[in-house]
Amino acid sequence: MKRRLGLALLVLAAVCVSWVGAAFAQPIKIGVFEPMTGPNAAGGEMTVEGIELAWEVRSEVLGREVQIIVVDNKSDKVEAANAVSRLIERDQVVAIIGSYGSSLSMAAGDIVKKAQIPTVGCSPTNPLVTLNNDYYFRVCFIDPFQGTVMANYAVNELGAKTAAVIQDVTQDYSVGLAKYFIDAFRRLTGNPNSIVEISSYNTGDQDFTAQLTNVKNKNPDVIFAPGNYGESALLIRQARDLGIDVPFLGGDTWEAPEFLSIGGEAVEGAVFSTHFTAEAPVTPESDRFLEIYRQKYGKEANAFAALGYDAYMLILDVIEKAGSAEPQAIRDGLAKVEGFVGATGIISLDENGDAVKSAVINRVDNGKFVYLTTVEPE
Amino acid sequence: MLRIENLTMQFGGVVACSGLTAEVKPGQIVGLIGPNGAGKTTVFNVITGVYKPTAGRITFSPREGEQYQLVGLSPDHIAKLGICRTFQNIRLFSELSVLDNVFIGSHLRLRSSVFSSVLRLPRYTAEEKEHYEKSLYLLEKIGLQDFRDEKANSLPYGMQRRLEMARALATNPKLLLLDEPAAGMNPQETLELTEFIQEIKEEFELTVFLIEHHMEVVMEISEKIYVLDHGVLIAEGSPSEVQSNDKVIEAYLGVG
Amino acid sequence: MGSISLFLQHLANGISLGSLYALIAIGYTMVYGILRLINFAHGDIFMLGVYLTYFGVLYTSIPWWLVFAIAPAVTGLVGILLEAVAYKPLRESPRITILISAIGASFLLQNLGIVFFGGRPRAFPVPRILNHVVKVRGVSINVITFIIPVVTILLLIGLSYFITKTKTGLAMRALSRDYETASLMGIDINRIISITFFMGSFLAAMGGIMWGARYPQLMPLMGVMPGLKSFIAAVVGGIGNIAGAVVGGFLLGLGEIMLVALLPRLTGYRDAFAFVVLIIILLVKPSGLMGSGQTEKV
Amino acid sequence: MRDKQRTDLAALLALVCAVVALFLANKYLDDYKIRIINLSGIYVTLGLSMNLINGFTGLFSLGHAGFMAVGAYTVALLTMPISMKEMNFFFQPIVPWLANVEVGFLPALLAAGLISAFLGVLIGAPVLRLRDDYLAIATLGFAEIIRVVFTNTQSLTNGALGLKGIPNYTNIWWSWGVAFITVWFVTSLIRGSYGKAFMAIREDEVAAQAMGINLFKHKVMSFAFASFFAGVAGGLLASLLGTIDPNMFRITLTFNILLIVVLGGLSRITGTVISAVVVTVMMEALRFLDESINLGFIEIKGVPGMRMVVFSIILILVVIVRKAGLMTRLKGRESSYAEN
Repeated sequence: MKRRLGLALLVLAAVCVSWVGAAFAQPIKIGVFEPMTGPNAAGGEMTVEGIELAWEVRSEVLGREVQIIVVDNKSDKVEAANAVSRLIERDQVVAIIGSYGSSLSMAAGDIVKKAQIPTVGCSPTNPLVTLNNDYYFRVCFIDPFQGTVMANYAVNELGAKTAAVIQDVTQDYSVGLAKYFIDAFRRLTGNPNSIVEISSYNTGDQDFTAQLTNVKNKNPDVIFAPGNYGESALLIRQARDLGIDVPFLGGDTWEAPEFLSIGGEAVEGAVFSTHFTAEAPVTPESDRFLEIYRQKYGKEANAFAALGYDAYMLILDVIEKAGSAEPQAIRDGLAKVEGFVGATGIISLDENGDAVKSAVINRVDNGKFVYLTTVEPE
Repeated sequence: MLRIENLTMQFGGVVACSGLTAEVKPGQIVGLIGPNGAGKTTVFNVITGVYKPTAGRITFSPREGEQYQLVGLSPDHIAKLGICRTFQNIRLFSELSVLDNVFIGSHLRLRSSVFSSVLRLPRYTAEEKEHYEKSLYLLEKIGLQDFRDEKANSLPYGMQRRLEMARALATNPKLLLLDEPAAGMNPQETLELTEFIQEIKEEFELTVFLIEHHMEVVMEISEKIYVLDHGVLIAEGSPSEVQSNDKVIEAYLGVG
Repeated sequence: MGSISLFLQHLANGISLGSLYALIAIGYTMVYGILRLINFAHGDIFMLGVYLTYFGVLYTSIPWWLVFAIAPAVTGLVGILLEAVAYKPLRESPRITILISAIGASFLLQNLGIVFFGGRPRAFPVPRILNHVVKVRGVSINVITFIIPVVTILLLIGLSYFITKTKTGLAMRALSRDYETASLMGIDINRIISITFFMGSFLAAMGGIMWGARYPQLMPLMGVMPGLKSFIAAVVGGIGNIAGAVVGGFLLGLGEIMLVALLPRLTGYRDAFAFVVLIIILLVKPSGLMGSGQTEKV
Repeated sequence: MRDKQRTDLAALLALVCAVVALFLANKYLDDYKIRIINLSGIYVTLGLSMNLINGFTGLFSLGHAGFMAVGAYTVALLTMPISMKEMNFFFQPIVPWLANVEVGFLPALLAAGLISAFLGVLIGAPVLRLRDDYLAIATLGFAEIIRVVFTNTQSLTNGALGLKGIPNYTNIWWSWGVAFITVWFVTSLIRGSYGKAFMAIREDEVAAQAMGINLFKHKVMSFAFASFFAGVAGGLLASLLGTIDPNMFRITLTFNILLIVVLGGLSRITGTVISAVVVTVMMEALRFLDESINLGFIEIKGVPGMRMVVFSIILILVVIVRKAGLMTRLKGRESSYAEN
């Protein structure tokens, strides 16, 4: 009898200890849902590289271990919703990072809002992502800003009077940039007819000669062609083959090594806006990021890795300041972010949860992305 | 009942049937014979609307005072008018049960809509019951009542032939077209078949038009026989008339 | 740019795209002619051919022109394997069954591509001599655009010779006419089908290499759209008819380009064009422009 | 007679068990698992609707993604609050006749089904005389055309930007309620005279027509029912996700449903239901094949895409193993009604 009681006590004690211990030592879980397969895989991969790097740099906050859980959303909306739901329910994460691809982020929107789990997007630039959602934030600027920046550049720096736009009509990103570029370009030139041609293609298309021939016929000063780096590189190649030699302008998706390898000589001189450049580190954090990125991956960092890095660091910073890793505390902290020093710049989040920060303009020179200038938010 | 006038059917340059004129009177059993490749099945295919003839008229009058031009009508329309057939190379719904094969035969007489079928409204269930009873009756008639749940293609050949007939009967035809019903049967089965055809003809008040190679069958039951050779009608008349026709003998013996 | 040279430029673009469709459609139509089977995986075989060439050029010391011959041959072997695994066991089955197997095979190849080659695109190593621009009267043309139709036509001639003059070719034709008779005549059906798949896949890979040279971006899903469009080209020309496939390919390529050229407002609808053409052809003349109709024997 | 009563009783019992199970699941399971259960229900509906056309009627159609898209957009545009529409359509205003519409979920779902069915008839009428592979490719083409059109009609669908803020009406009761209705509908249809006529068409078109079955009418009917349920399922999916865009409705989606149908067995109702649930759950359960596995603090890099490789291999294996038997049903099941 005695022995049995002793045993029971022992068990009880063991349970208590492990329970209490667990409560203390339990890692803070941060979920990541990114496209690791499917058409958006490249972007997802780059982003996750940055997040993993950040985790290596800082894997502890408030004296607790931080764990990141990466789930593939397969570049698919249904899968993205499942992935996020799984992170919340099964893995009990306190915050989520993701996703490359605005439509995938939007699929997560309702779920994180309902579960009240704060989520930070790295690069979804569609304004709809954070709209009407108190739990969605992002560390990047949004399409309206980016489109306007490029129109400014075209008019003020290149002195363009006319422009043609070629958009990927299946990508919200491309359609969005195109729209804001067109509006701004018309406004800046004061000429409603300054956009001489608007042409469309679909993701996955490989032949753009017909569209380009039409564009060539209109003789624009510049061509704005935001889209996936693969399609864009092919497009520019074919444009050069057709004898189109005006500058091509694009957006942040062009910042991928494949843009250079697929585009080859043709993409020389292509100009695009992005979040970050390795050449002109904007903050001390940028230097640090660049250095460790080189160490770990043996190559130059890109904007998506930097944004992934920032998203993670931002969440940890908020947790530390709030002194709590409760989802609600993190959300409240995120809503108040002001002047966070990230690798991609000084980040402040506005009332929608969107980052207000500077954009960088890069150009392809000799097979490399070369920094041109920084554009501050208005 | 059925009048064929100047029927010509060409496939590309090949003439399968040329200038055929024939008539099937109500209540008759009429035979259509001829050597292989004479164009007999083509005639059936044209009557039932599978092919549209190159030229000619086919008039069908299921009842006194009713007349329909069959040329240009679709096979299902023709079936609804009251002509049903069997196939030379058996075409049963092979993966379906024996009973279902017959049951499907009565589908064209169904008046209820698809929604009353899904909701199983009384109107539909009453009809369905009637159709099943009739199907079972027909199965009994052909002696397949014990095989009703077997798959149609699991039956032996002779049974499949009979099943095809039961299926055709389920459509309530006025005119039944039988394409070589005795093919592949032994003499005993052939004899039974002959009796069976006569029996159903009486019971369902049918008119029968049949293609057959077994001369004993055709000669026994036909009131009138048409003989085709290379798509051309070479003889017509009563069994005895045809049997003694020189052209027919030539065609069959391959002389000339 | 004058309106004539504008038109000529569009024409050149259309011929260039069309000859690629034609090249892939030949293989499609060959396999269909023999097996009456839409080889859904044809587009993915095409993808495989491009990747094999890519690895051959970049990771072996074999000169590129030799790789351009070896890689399609290897792809041809994969085609034989594919047939043996996914189609041969089903030869007596209903067509729907084989079709599903074909879809499964296509899916498998795509996903194997993702697993082994990664989801990120790669740049196809285009040899210099295939890639420079010539200007003719204001019309810019990349040499590859000249090469592709030439390759297509050479392959077409070779193929016609093979089919009409060699014993195997004759057996193929017999097989495509009448399966049973052919086997009664003592034709080794399995061997002929294997050869057909080899050639079909070889041609797909050839088309892939040309495609890669013209549009130097490799992705595991790159075969889907070209595959579908080439199939449509084959149907337009009359499936089973090799000359028809070529005609269909050119028509489809020209049609796509001219749609954009003449109705620039509809550029976003360009991908739907091929399908619209397909449906119209199927409804108006299902046997295709150069095919002969077949009626079912009752 | 007894047979029929027994089957009905068994069905009723199964239904009661399922309802109780759903009730318990709804009460005790977390959102993630409930989401999977919801998806399973939607896939049951999709699988059965595809099986009706591909399995029972023998028409190989690959247009499901298109009909789902139509249903999804119908539900989205009809149920979205007016203010949400304004927010979504910040590029180009929505067409005026839709701007101020907001209806309940049930009428929206019905509208989704009816519009899909109408489109099914419209598309089916011309293409259903094609057979096998031609039909497959033509329907696939239609689905692609629908997607391309939806991508380009900015003021109707918001184009590539997609729609967000679709009210989340879909819950276990909706998704499985619709699934049960579909099961009942298809079962009842197939047991009746019309369903048998569909199967007759599958078995032999020439013979079916000779037996007086109007091929066109019956094929279009089957196609319309299938499109109806595909549309409803699309609507349920839209409301479950809360956001849609044209890119969701690609060929891959149709292939996923095809996978379910083939694994469950063409013309098999129970099989389809089971396979829909199993495949949906497996898709999630097999995630470990793709992702990095966390063993303590060491990560093993998973291979992205492995999951789909496994599924494709299963698909081919099933097809090869079942061969001709892919189409057959258990003997005698359907004819046990003879006695009533």
